[in-house]
Order: sequence, then structure tokens, then C-alpha cells
Amino acid sequence: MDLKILITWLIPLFPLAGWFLWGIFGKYFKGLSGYIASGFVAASFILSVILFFIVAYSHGFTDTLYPWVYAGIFKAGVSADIDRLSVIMLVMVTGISTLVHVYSIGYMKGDKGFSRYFSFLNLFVFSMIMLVISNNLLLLYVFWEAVGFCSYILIGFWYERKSASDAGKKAFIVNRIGDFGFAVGIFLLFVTTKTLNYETVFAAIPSVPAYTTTIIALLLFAGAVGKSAQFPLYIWLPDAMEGPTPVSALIHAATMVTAGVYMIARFHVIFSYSPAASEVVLIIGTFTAFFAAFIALTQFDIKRIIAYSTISQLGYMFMAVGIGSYTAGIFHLISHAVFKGLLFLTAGSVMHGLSGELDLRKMGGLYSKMKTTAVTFIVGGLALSGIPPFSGFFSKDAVLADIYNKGFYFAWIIGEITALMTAFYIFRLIFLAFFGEPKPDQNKHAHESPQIMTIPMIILAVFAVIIGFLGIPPFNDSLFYNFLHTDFKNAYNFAPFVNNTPWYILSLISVFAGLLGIYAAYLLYIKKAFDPERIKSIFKPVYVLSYNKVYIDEIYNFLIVKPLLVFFDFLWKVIDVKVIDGAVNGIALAFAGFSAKARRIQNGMLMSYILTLSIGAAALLLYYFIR
Amino acid sequence: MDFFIKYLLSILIFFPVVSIFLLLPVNKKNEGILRNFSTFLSLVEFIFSLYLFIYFKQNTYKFQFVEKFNWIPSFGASYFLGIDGVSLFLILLTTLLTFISLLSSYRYIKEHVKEFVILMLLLETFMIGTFAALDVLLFYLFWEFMLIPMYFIIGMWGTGKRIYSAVKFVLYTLSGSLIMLFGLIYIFIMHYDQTGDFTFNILRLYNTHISNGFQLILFIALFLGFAIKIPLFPFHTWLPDAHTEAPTAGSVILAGVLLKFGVYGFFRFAIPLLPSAAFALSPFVIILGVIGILYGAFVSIVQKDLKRLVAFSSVSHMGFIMLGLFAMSAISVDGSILQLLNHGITTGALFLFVGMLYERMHTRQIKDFGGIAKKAPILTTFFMISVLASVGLPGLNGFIGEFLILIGSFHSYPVLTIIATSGIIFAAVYLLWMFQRVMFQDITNPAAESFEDMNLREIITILPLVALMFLIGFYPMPFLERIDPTVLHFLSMINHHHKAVYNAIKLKAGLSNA
Amino acid sequence: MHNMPSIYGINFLEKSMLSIIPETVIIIFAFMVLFLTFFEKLAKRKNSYYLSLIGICFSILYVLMLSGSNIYGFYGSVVFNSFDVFLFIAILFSGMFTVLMSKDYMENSEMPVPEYYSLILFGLSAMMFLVSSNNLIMVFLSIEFMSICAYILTGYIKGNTRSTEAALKYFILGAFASAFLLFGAVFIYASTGHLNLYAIHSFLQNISYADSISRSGGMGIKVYISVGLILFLVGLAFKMSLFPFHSWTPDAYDGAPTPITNFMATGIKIAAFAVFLRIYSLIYNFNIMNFNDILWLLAVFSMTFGNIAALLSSNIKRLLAYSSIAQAGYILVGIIGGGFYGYSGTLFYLFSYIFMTAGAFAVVVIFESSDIISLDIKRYSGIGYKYPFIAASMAFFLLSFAGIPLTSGFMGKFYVFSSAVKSGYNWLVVIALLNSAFAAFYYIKIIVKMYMPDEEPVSIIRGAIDDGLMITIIICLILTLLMGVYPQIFINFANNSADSLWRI
Amino acid sequence: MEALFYVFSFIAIFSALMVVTMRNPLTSALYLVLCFFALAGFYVILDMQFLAAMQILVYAGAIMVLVVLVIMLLNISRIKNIKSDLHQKIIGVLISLILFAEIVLYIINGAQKRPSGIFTHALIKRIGNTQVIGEFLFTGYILPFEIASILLFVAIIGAYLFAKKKF
Amino acid sequence: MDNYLIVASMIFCIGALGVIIRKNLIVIFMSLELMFNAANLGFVAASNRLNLISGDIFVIFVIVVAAAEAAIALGIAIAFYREKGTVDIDMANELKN
Repeated sequence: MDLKILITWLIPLFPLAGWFLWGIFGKYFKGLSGYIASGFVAASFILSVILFFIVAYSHGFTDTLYPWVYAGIFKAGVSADIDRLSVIMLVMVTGISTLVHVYSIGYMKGDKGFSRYFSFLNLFVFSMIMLVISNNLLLLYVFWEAVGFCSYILIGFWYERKSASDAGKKAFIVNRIGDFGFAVGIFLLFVTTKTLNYETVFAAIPSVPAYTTTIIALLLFAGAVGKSAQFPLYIWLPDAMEGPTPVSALIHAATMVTAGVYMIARFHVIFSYSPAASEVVLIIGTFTAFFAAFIALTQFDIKRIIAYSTISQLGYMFMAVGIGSYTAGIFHLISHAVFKGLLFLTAGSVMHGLSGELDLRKMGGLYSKMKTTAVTFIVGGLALSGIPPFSGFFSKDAVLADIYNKGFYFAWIIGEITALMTAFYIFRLIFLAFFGEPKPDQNKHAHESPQIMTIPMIILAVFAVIIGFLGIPPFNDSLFYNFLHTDFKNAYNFAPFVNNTPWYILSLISVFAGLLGIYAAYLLYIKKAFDPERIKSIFKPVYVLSYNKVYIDEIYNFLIVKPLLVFFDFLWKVIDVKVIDGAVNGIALAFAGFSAKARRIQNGMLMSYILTLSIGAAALLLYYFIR
Repeated sequence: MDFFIKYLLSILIFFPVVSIFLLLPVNKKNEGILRNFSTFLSLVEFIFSLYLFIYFKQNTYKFQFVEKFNWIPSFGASYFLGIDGVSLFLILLTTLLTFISLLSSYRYIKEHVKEFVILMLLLETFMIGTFAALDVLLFYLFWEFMLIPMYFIIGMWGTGKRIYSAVKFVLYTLSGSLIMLFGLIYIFIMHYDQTGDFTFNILRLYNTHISNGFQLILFIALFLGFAIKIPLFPFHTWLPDAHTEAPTAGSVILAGVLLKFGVYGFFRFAIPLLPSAAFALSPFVIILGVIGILYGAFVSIVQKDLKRLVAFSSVSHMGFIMLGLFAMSAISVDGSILQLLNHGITTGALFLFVGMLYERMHTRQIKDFGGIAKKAPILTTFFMISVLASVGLPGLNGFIGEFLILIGSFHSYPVLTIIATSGIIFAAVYLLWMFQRVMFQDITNPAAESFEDMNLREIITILPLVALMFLIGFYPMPFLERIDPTVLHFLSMINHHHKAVYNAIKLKAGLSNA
Repeated sequence: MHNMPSIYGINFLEKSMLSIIPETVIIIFAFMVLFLTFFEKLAKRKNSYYLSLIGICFSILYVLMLSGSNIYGFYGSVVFNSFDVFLFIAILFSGMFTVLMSKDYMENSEMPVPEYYSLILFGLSAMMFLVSSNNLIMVFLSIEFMSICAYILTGYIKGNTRSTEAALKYFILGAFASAFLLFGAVFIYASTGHLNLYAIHSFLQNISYADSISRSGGMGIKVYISVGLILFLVGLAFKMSLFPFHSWTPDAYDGAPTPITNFMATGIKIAAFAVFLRIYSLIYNFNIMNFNDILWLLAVFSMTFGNIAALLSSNIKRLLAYSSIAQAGYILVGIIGGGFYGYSGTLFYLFSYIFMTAGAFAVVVIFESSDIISLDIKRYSGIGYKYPFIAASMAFFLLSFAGIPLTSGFMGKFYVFSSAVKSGYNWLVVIALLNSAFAAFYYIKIIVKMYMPDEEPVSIIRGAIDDGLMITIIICLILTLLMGVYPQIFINFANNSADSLWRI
Repeated sequence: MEALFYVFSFIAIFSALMVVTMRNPLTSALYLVLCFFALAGFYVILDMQFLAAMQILVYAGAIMVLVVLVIMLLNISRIKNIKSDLHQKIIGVLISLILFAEIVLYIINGAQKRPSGIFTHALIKRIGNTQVIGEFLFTGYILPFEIASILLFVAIIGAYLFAKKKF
Repeated sequence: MDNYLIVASMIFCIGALGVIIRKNLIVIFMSLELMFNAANLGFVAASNRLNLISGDIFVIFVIVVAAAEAAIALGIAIAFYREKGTVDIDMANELKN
């Protein structure tokens, strides 16, 4: 076998083996399983890097491991499509996974589900790798759901907590709603093109009628909406913070939730041939970005703030892919993976230090107690706010600049406002948690996390600083753009550039917005120039709306969940038991009634028997007579 | 060995009967021997059945392991056995599930053990016979008598309203199958009138030309028999009762094998015999199937009894299978057949787990459980795998079947398929919710504190099923490549017949016009 | 008319005598049994029992010896052909089971024994005469003979008001129905001028031939004969216990000694169906009127009424009585179906019907004791575990009644129903099938009681089970199973006998 | 002959009606005897003097004496008190009328049947009706004759068994 | 022949009427005898008109059967009377349903 093919299949094999090992023999390994699991993922990472260079210096390839489902004309194999997009994703996924694995050894120490945790984490890595490298939609869908399952099981990792298992279930079901659309999209695609292989699908798409393409694209996008937590299916992601924090870092920030963006980038042919669908992507992305940031403004749970920020940032990515700037989207995906992973890990470190405390109101002045954590957190925060030279600056600017230059001004304005809000809420978090007076009761035991946790944080922080430079020179000349763009050359350019505003002007505006947000946070929470309570009361309706997450959960509950449950109960208790089964039992009862009547004929009276007999005889004669 | 392979089907059919005779001399009191010996014999049967798989020739739709002897020449009935890719797997499923359910009932069945094992083995004979029979009368013989052992199993070892359920089960299915018998007799007579060939050989009956109007009537007759067995939506009410009250082994067999007979009947009899009617009525059947999918799922969501929930989920799953079968594209029919196996495996496993929970807690109410995961990690793991397979999680068996069904049906019935697809959401809702309430959260019931994990016997019981879930999920080709030629032949056959009838009628109409 | 020399010819008489040898043997044995009363010592219960069994076996032997022959004896009074062979064997089996069942029953009662057995034997011979009769006089006489034996046997339990009441009801209704039959015979005779069935047959054939040519002749005769046939049918339907003429069935079955109930349910019913089949095949279907329409109604009503009335019965004998009304309906379906296939099916069903009914009644006898409560199906609670073999057999017979495969009941039903489908009586078959699905309920009710008891099992057997009963059950079981699994031999047998119906 | 027919018909029908309507069973029995005599008269008209004699001997002589004997045996005063219900009477009359109407309608619709046999009035006169019947009875109908004898025997056993007080 | 048959059927129907409306066992039995005799009349008339003998033979057997039935009937009547003290058929009401 060719070396690169061997490498390709070894990459998923390691985590798969890990899952299997820890799942079955976990209890014999105990603490060791964490190290070995990390080692497995690290091995995958190293192989991914090798593969990256192989692909970077040669070209992509596809390979089929074995035929999987062949039924009639339907053919799908377990096969990989290795191109630049997938190797970038591979390196990102395995890289961050490795770090999170290492981090988890410290974070999960002493948990009784230690090996179970690593088992499922490995399974997740495996599924994510397969999702990234798959070369047909069926395989993609399989691992699309598989990562959802891993997310489900890891969110509900502490299953004794009702909230945790509820959150897991919610994540799974909401994802399923999106997957429903995704599945229908696949069906339609298959019916239209008679194939699910990327190459053949893409070859067929240009000749497909536009409205069909649009429907397919929208349905596929529905899957992305679910997976990548976009409006209106984002509701599971904040709840998903019930899981262990490294899981949030890996799955709900860096990798799985970005699968939707990856998917649209992967199917750029379909989306670019349907401007309408792309517009929908843009609109949903823009709205989600703003909306999530708006909610994040007033939350007090640090993980939830970061979760809303993730939703918001995913909105940026969708804005990018929605206007056809796939490289910008992927670039933001990568940089976001790094800094958001970092933010979550540091948040986890904070929790670890505060023995699980999440409420911002009970924190303060942690900077002195946990310096590494604080510094890395601030790095992450700066990256998120888009302050140069951190990675967020480059990637977010690439997105916003493209939006502006392609003429989507309204989206651009929203994006900038969102950037402002982003900077505000993340620095509100930083200022409240790490600065100000320490809260006496909570911070007594506050301590820095062990090195096994801090080292991955530091590594990520370093990357958060340097990875942005892949975007140099900014705009469509960058290293990253040039590297990746070859993969998107099939795309139909439905949104050409209409402006040629220089990048530095746009960047300046962005940086200004970011700084303004930070300054506002500074004024409010460090300088205490304004009383936050007063602002609260001024904007009371807005504040309440934001604080209660726009009541979306309640609306869903009231409008959908409750009526449906009542309806289902009605179906069971009335339709099933009363109507259908009632009819069946009613027939039986009717027969019993007939039986009682029939037995009355047989009343034991001889004269009535004689009568029956003679009536019978007369009736037979009569029958012939009237015939 | 040659003899063994040549008469393998007969050996499979009659080996359980022989086993019964081996078991008869055993004293009633010797429950241990009875249990072990019967389980061993069913294992031997299963191993025998594996020979079918080994010696099965793949790339052909032709019937294999054919045996044909005169039986009742006066009716044109013969002892005619043979299997194709579809019945092959259903027979394997039968032998496997019989073994598993015998193994699973060591703890559940406490009294009348001898009667129980004898009835189970008897049931096995009839189930295999039904799948192997290629003669309509022989088929019907096996099909109908099957009710009786099942009836005893539900009625004698069941719980709660067992007698009501057992009687309902028998009467419901009996009425359907008697109407079906009418249809079969009618076709038989019609074939005789046309060709003068007095035969119940299904392969020859396929050539009967029946006008469209008659086809519709006959199809409805056959439909009733098969649809009740499946059970399709408005005919399903026997199922929750029977499943709920039956002992674990009974539920496993009922869900795992008996429900398959309806679909098998459609596949082998109703559709090929009456292709035009099947084409004409397929939208209605599919609508019923789709209603069943949603209805079963909806009602499952609000169930309070574990077994009843699983039972209603069967209604939902069988709806998918009907959708696939009647969409009549190669992909969807392949999927349906595969899904038959999957449903047998997963639902069988689910019932086993419900049985294990019941054995330990003596309740089936969902609210009485909670936090079991803490006490029984192995059980939780396997249970979860089964639940996920039932949900249709990719990588497990349920997904492949459902996906093939849906993708195959989409072409002809896009709207209905979309509605059906939404069933996968609700499957996740009711199963995961159930799983959460039973296994997760904190322990509320003090009885759960002493919950034991699975023992070795139970693990052995479950392991083959879980292994199959993964095998079909990851590598379904050994199954699909055997099913596919049969299905393709099935489709070409009904298309051919359909066209022939259509042309004949057109010809007639043309002549009458002229 | 008759040619005198040939009448007195020796050959003729010899042949004629051959045709009634089986009956004669039975009658001789009946007299022998009866003479046992004269000798105190010999009148012991067992002697008459064994003697009657020997007589029946001899008779069977003779039937088998004569099986190939086709004799037209006593100036056309009787015929002996394969049809008779089949039904003789069926009837003799029924008699044998009755005798076998009786031993245990009689030992526990104070009734005179030899008379009892001799009456059974007389009844048997009457049934056989009825089957072989080929003359309206013979038909009437044998029916009356058979009925009189049955009346006496029904009221045999002295001092039991139920038994006397049953005899009374049976007698009055029976005589009433016989009067109709007789009056019907008047019209048949008046219109055709013949009493011999074959002669009537050929007469009608000529009429319908003439009818087909001229379209005018014979109309009046048709009117005449149809009123005769309808009245005749009333009398026969009474014996077959079809719906409006069924009313004696439950009461007589209930009150009679159980072995005699079996005798009535199997022997009389079969003999009645046999003669109906013969008359029907010879006379009824000459387009005189569409008698199938009438039979159709009778069949549907019988099935439905029998099943519905049986639904709530708690007395097992009454339940079986109602079920036998329903079964008569099913059998009639075969006759309606008609043709070779239908008649053969009817015969097959009749044959299988004996074994399931006799088996079921044998089980009833086992569990019966002097009090009437012993007939309540509640008493069958839990016998499945106490007496596994008997209960399993009972369950099997009940399943056979219900028409579940593997039993003769299924094959019989299948046979008659398919013949009806063949003749185009689709709705009839659908109704019959629905009926049998519905009927399964009350059969299953008994099985539920046996195997899934609510209360503790009631032990009711008075001691060791009698050998005769066990033999009956085993024979019935084997034959019910055999006819359910491999019916071909019996079908051939039935085919032969149905075939001989046409060979005039 | 015609006149005789009507006379006998009248007597037969009238006495038959009396049989079913009289309260006292003894009276009914006597009317029944009268009816039998009328029927015997019919048989004489119809050339069957032998049958007429049989009718009177067997029916009026044997059977009716038996009936009367039984009536005497039973408590006559209690028997007389058995009343029938009115609605039963109405239904009975209705049904009998319908039955009668139907049968008569059939008879009227049916055409006159031409003679098919050889035993004309003259022939029977020549041979003698007793001889004709005897010849037939002992040739063509010998088997029924024998069976009838056994039947009577069985009936005697039956009557004996029923009437016996105790075994 | 028609006239005879009409008379016969009239007697037959009167007999049937008697069976239906009377509750006295003895009278019912007498009514049955009437019905049988009606048939006899029919047979004799028919065989006379058709110039046949077989109908007359039938009559002889009917008479025999009637005698036998009379014996049985009276036996049953006596047995019934002994048990119930009456011959009212309404008292025969133990067997029902």
C-alpha cells in the first residue's frame, strides 16, 4: 500500500483503537489510560502533520478502504478524500485534540469515569477525523451524527445530574432536527445526481436546475444550523456546558460545532451555484452573530458567556461562507478553534481552581491567585476581540473585509457592532473574574492548576498569537488563502468584489470597535465610572431580554414541546386506547351482546323451539315463493 | 455431509421437534438440565443454520437448498422448501433469537420450565418452516400454527392482563390470516382455472393473470392478513398488549421474528402475486406506514411503561419497513429487508434489557427507575448501544436500513419520505428520554440500590446481538450482497408482471373500443 | 316393473345380501348383546361392552372386505359402493368411540347395560342403512329407526329429569321434523312417481332435458318437486342441526348421557349429512330451483348462530353443541361448493369431524361426575398441569374445531372452503372464515381455563382414567394429527367415495 | 264418488280441528279416531281397502287404545287444566295458515301429472289390492319390511325402558 | 289428486297447528299422528292417480313407524309424568341457554 494511504487510514485508527481499549479494558488501566489516549491522539496529530506536508507538496488523493453500502444503484464506500481543506482540518482537529487530551488528564483526575471519558473523547476524535476526510455524503452524515452522539454522551458525562443528562438529550435531539434536514438534503441530492460521491456530485451540480440546487443547499444548511448552533437551533449549545470543560473546549468550541462551516466549505460547489441559499446562510449567520453576542452581554456563567460567544463567532464563519469567501471562513474557523479552545481551557482552569464555581458574581481578583490562567485567558480574550496581532484580528478582519468589499454593507455593520459587543462581554468577564476585589469566601482555596493543564493552555496561547500571521499579507493574498484557494476553484463566483477598499481602513474600524468594547468594559467594571445597575435600569427591557436569553427556550417549550406532549398523550389515551382499541373491544362486546340475545332463542321452552322450526319451514317455502 | 447440506432446510425445521423428543424424558423437576439442554440444542440449531450462510451462493436470485416432495397431490400442495437471500437471513435471525431467548429466560421463567422450552422449540420449527416454505399451503400451515405456541407463551408466563393479551393476539391475527387464506385460495383456484395446473407452488402461481379489479380485492384480503401481523397502523392495537404482557423471551421472539412475517408475506406473496394492485395501492400502504412511523413514535413518547414504549416503537419501525417495501425501488427494498434484520436484532435486544430490568426491580414503570447507570455500567453500555441502534445512530445497524429505505423511497414519494424522515427525530426523543429517565439521573427508588450488573450468562445473551449491530453498521456488505440479487429479481418480476397485466387490459380495452 | 324370474334368482339375493352384511353383523351382535340380559352372570357390564366392540370390529372388517364392490341390492333399496364404505367406516368409528367411552360411564351408574349397548348397535345399523339407502322409504325408515334409538338413549338415565326432558324435547321436535320430511316425500313422489333415488334422478334428468328443448314442459312438475324438496330438506336439516332447525341440539346434547351426546354429535350428524349428500347429489341440483341459495342462508345462519351462542356458554356440553351447529354450517359450505371437489371435501370434513368431536367428548367424560357443575368449564381450571396429556389432547381437539393448521379441522375447512371458492361462493367463504376466526375465541377460552387458571386447579378425576377413554383419545389424537399433516390418504379415500356418487 | 270425497273431507278436517281445539284430551282422542275413520274412507275410495283396514286396525284399534290407556293412567283432571297462551295460539294459527297457503299455492301452480304406472284401477281390481301390496312388500320392499320389524322391536324395548319404574 | 293433496295439506297444517299451540304432551302427540296421516293420504292419493303401488307401500311403513313412535311417545310421557307430575311441556324447562 502506498505510504500516504497507510498514513491516511492510520490517523483515524489510533483514536478508534483508543476508544475500544478504554471502553472495554478501561478499568485495568486506570490513570494510565489518559496518557496512552493522549499518546494515541498525538500520534494521529503527527501523522496528520506528515500528511499535511505530503499534500502541501504534492496533491490530494482519494482512497476507498472497503465497500460499505452497495444496494442497487446506491454505492457508498468507506473512503477518504484527502485535499488541502481536509488536511488543514485534520491538523487542527488532531492538534487541539491532543492538547485537550493532555489537559484532561489533569482536569479529570480522580473522576470515577476517567477511562470512560477518554474512551468517548477518543471516539469523538475518530469521528471528527472521519467526518473531515470522508469523500461521500453518506459517510459524512454517519460521522456527522457520530460526533453528535459523542457530544451527547460527553455533555451528559455526569449523568447523575439531571441537568447534565437533560442537556445531553437536548443536544442530541436538536441536532437531530438539523440532521433531519440534512438527511432530506442528501436524499434529494441522491435523487438528483444518482450519486453521493463528492467528485461526481460536484461534477453534476452545474447542470442541475437552480431551484433544486437551492433546495438541496438549504436542506444541507439545516444540518449545519443544528450542528453549528445557529439560530434557531442554537439552544443546545449553552446547555451543553453541563459537560466537562475540556469537552466544551474540544467539541463545543473548536471542532464539532465548526463542522457546519466545514461542510458548507466542502460543498462550496452546491452553495455557490445557489446564491439564494448562500444569502440565507449569510442572513442566518449575521443574525446569529449579533443575537448570541447580545445574549452574552449580560450572562454571569462564564462558560455560558463563552458558549454564546462561540455561537456568535460561528455566525461570522457562516457570514463568510455565505458570501462565498470560503477561505476566510475556514481561516476564521481555524483561528477561532485555537483561541476559543484556549478560552474554554482557561475557563476550565478557573473552575478547577475554584472547585467548580462558574458564577461570575462570586469571582474577582483571581489574577493574583492564578497568573498563568489569567494571562492565557487574556490572550484568548484579545484574540476574540480582534486586537492585533492576535489571530482573531486577522481572521475576523478577513471575513469582515470580504463582506464589505462584496457589498453586503448591512451585514458588515452588524458584524462590526457584534465585534464591539464581543470585545465588551469578553472583557467584562475578564475584568470581573480576574481583577477587582477578591470575593472572600470563594477565593480562599483558589489555586493555580497543575502543569499538565497549564502547558496545553500556554501552547494554545502561543498559537493564538502566531497563527494569525498565516493571514499575512491580509486579504486575498495571504499564505492561507493561497494555500487553500486551489480547493475552491470549482466554486461559482456568485458574489464578485464590488469595492476595493484597502484592508487597513477596514481593519482600523474593526480594531476601533474592539477597543471601544474593551474600554466600555473597563469603564464599567474597573473604573466603575458608571454604575452597572443604573445602566441596567435604563435599558431595563433590553437587559431583561438579554439576561433571559430572549426567552427562546421558554417560547420553544410553550409553543412546541408542551402542546406536542399534550397531543401525544391525546393520541395515546384517546385515539389509541379509546378509538382504535375501543373499536376492537367494542366489536367483541357487540358479539357478546349478540350472544346473550342468541341464547334467548334457546330459552328451554319446547313450544318456542317448535315455533322456530315451523317458522323456519314456512320461511324456506316463502323464500321459494317470492323468488 | 452431502446429505446434510442437501436436506439442510428440513433438518433445520425438524431438529427442534427432535429436540423436543429428546427433552420429553427429562423429569419436570430437573429444571437446570431442561434449561441447559434446551439452550444447547437451540445453539446446535443455530450452528446448523450457519451452514446455510456458508453454503449460500451469493450472486443469484434463484432459490437454493430446494427440497420438493409430494405432499397432498389432491390440492396440488407439495413439501417445497427453498430459500433466497431474504429468507436466508430471516432464518438465521430466527435461530439466533430462539437461542438467545432461551438463554435469556433462565431467571424469568420460574415455573413450568419444561412446557416453556418445549413451546419455544416448537415455535422455532414453525417459524423456520414459514420462512422456508415455497408452497402456499405449507406456508399457511406453518404460519397459522405459529400462533399457538406464542399464545401459550404469552398466556402462561405473561404478566398482568396476560390472558386478555394472548387472546387478543390470537384472535386479531387469526382473523387477518383467515381473510388472507381466502385470498390465497382464490388465487390458487384462479390459477387452476387458467392453466388447469392444480398447484400451490408459489413460483408457478406467480404466473397467474388476474385482472386489475380482482387484484385489488385480493390484495386487500392478503393485505389484512399481513398488515395485522406487521402490524400496520390501524391494526396495531394487539401489539402493545401482547408485547407488554409477554415474558421476555416471548417479546423477543414476537418482536424479533413474528412481526417479520407480515413483511415477508408481502414480499413473497402479496406483491409478486398481485403486482398491479400493489402498485396501485402502494400510496395507501405507504401512507399507513408513514402514519405508523409518526404515530408509533408519538405514542411512545408519552408511555409510562417501558415495554409498552418499546412495543410502540416497533410500530414506528415497521412503518419504515413498509415504506421501503412499497416504494419498490431496489435501494428501498434492500433497505427494508435489511431493516427487518435490524429491527429483530435491536428490538430483541431492547426487550432483553427491559426483561433484565424487570427481573431485578419487578416493575416496568419508567418512573420507578433512575440512576441505574451508577450501579450497572455494563448493562448501561450494552443497553445504550441497543437504544442507539434503535434510534438509528450511524455506525450501528439501524441507520443503514433506515437510510437505504428513505433514500430509496425519496424518488417516488418525496413528501411522504420527508414526513417519515422526521420520525428519526422522534425516535431520538422517546428513546433517549426513556434512557435518561431509566439509567441516568440519581437513584430515587431504594430498590435500585441493590441493583446487580449483568452476569456472564446475560452478557453472552446480549453479545451476539451487539456484535451484529456493529457488524451491520460498519460492514453490511455480507448481508446486502446476498439480499440484493433477490431484491432485484423481485423488482424485475413485479415490473414484468405489472406490465403484462397492464398490456393485456389495454389490449382488451382497445378491442372493445374497436 | 320387475321381472319376476330375475327377482327370485339366487345370484341376485346373494349379491343383495352382501350389500347389507356390515349392517347385519351389527344387528346380530345387537341381538346377542340383548340376549345377555337373560343370563344374570353374562349380563355383567364388561361382557356386553366387549361383545359390542367385537361386533363393530367385525363390521369394519366386512366393510373393508367389501370395499371394492359396487352393489345395487334389494331391488334398488340399497346401494353399496365406495361412498358407503367411507361413511360406514366413519360411522363405525363413531360407534366404537361411543362404546369405548361408555364403559366408564356405565360403571358408575345404575342403568341396565346390555340394552344400552344393543341400542347403540341398533342405532349404528340404522345409520348404516340410512347411508346406503337408495329409496325414500328406506330413507324415512332408517331415519326413524336411528332417531328412535337416539330418543331412547337420550332419555336413558332413569330418574334424571334432565335426561327425560332432553328425550322429550328431542322426540317431539324429531317427530315434528319427520312429519315435514314425510310430507315432502309425498310431493316428491307425487311429482315424479318414483321412490327410488336413481329413478327420480333419471326422471329429473329427462325433465330438464325436455326443458332445455321446449322450455315449457315440466314447469309444473318443478313447482311440485321443489315444495317436496324444501319440506324434505326441513326434515334433513333437523338431523343436521342447521340453524332454524337446530333448537333441539343444545338441549338434547346437554341432557343425554355424554357418550350418547358423542353418538348424536358424530354418528347421527354424519349419517344425516351422508344421506343429504346422496339425495342432494342425485336430486337437488337439476336446476329445479337454486337450492344453493337456501343452503347458503342456512349455512351462514348456522355458523353465525352456533358461534355466537357458544360464546357465552359455560357448560361444556352445550358449548360443544353450539359449536356442532357451527360445524354443520361449515360442512354445508362444502356441499354448496359442490362438484367432485366439494363433495370429497365434505366427506373429508365429516370424517375429520368424528375424531375431533369424539376426542373432545372423551375428555368431557373423563371430567364428568354426577353433578351438573362438573360440566362447567370452570372445572377445567388448571388441568393442563395436573393431567398434561389429556389437557394437551383436549387443546388439540379444540384447535382442530377452530381450524388451526396441523389439525384435521384445518384441512377439512380448507378443503370445503376452497371448493366453495371454486364454485364462486366467495362471500360465503369470507363469512365462514370470519366466523371461524370469531369461533376461535370460545375454543381458546377453554384452553385458557386449562392452562392459565385464575384459581387453584380443581381435581375432579374419580380415580384411574379408563382404558377405553384413553384409547379413544389416543386414536382421535393420532388421526386428527395425521389428517392435519398428511391428509392425502384420507383425501384419496374421500375422492373415491365421492366419485362413486356419480357412478349410477 | 265426488260426493263421498267431500263428505270424508269434511269429516276429516272437522275432526282434525276438533282434535287440536278440544280442552279434554279424551275428547281429542275420540275425534282423532273419527278422523282416522274418515281417512280410511278415503283409502276405500282410492282402491286401497287393505290400507283402510290397516288404518282402522292399527291406528284406531291399537294406537288410539294405547293413547286412551295412557290418558287414563295419568291424572285426567290435572291434564285438563293445561292451558295454552293466547299469543301462542295466534302465532300458531298464523304460521299454520301461511304454511297451508304456501303448500296450496304450490299445488295449484303445479300442473296435473299424467299417470306413469301400470297399476290402473282395473288392474288392481283384477289382482286384488291385498295381493298387489303383498307381492311388492315381499319382493321390492323386503328390506324395509325387515328393518321395520327390528324398528318395532327396538320401540318395544324403548317403551319398556321408559315406562319401567326403576331398574 | 290435487284435491286430495289439498285436503292432506289441510290436515297436515291442522296437525302442525296442534303441535304449535297445545301444551299437553298427549295432544301434541295426537297432532303429530294427524300430520303423519296427512302424509299417508297424500301417498295413497298420488299412487292412485299415477297408477302406482309404491306409495301405498310407503303408507304401510309409515303406519309401522307411527306405531313405534306411539310406543316411545307414550313411554316418554309416562316417564315425564312420573318425574314432574304433569304432561305440560312448559314444565320441561331445565335445559336452557
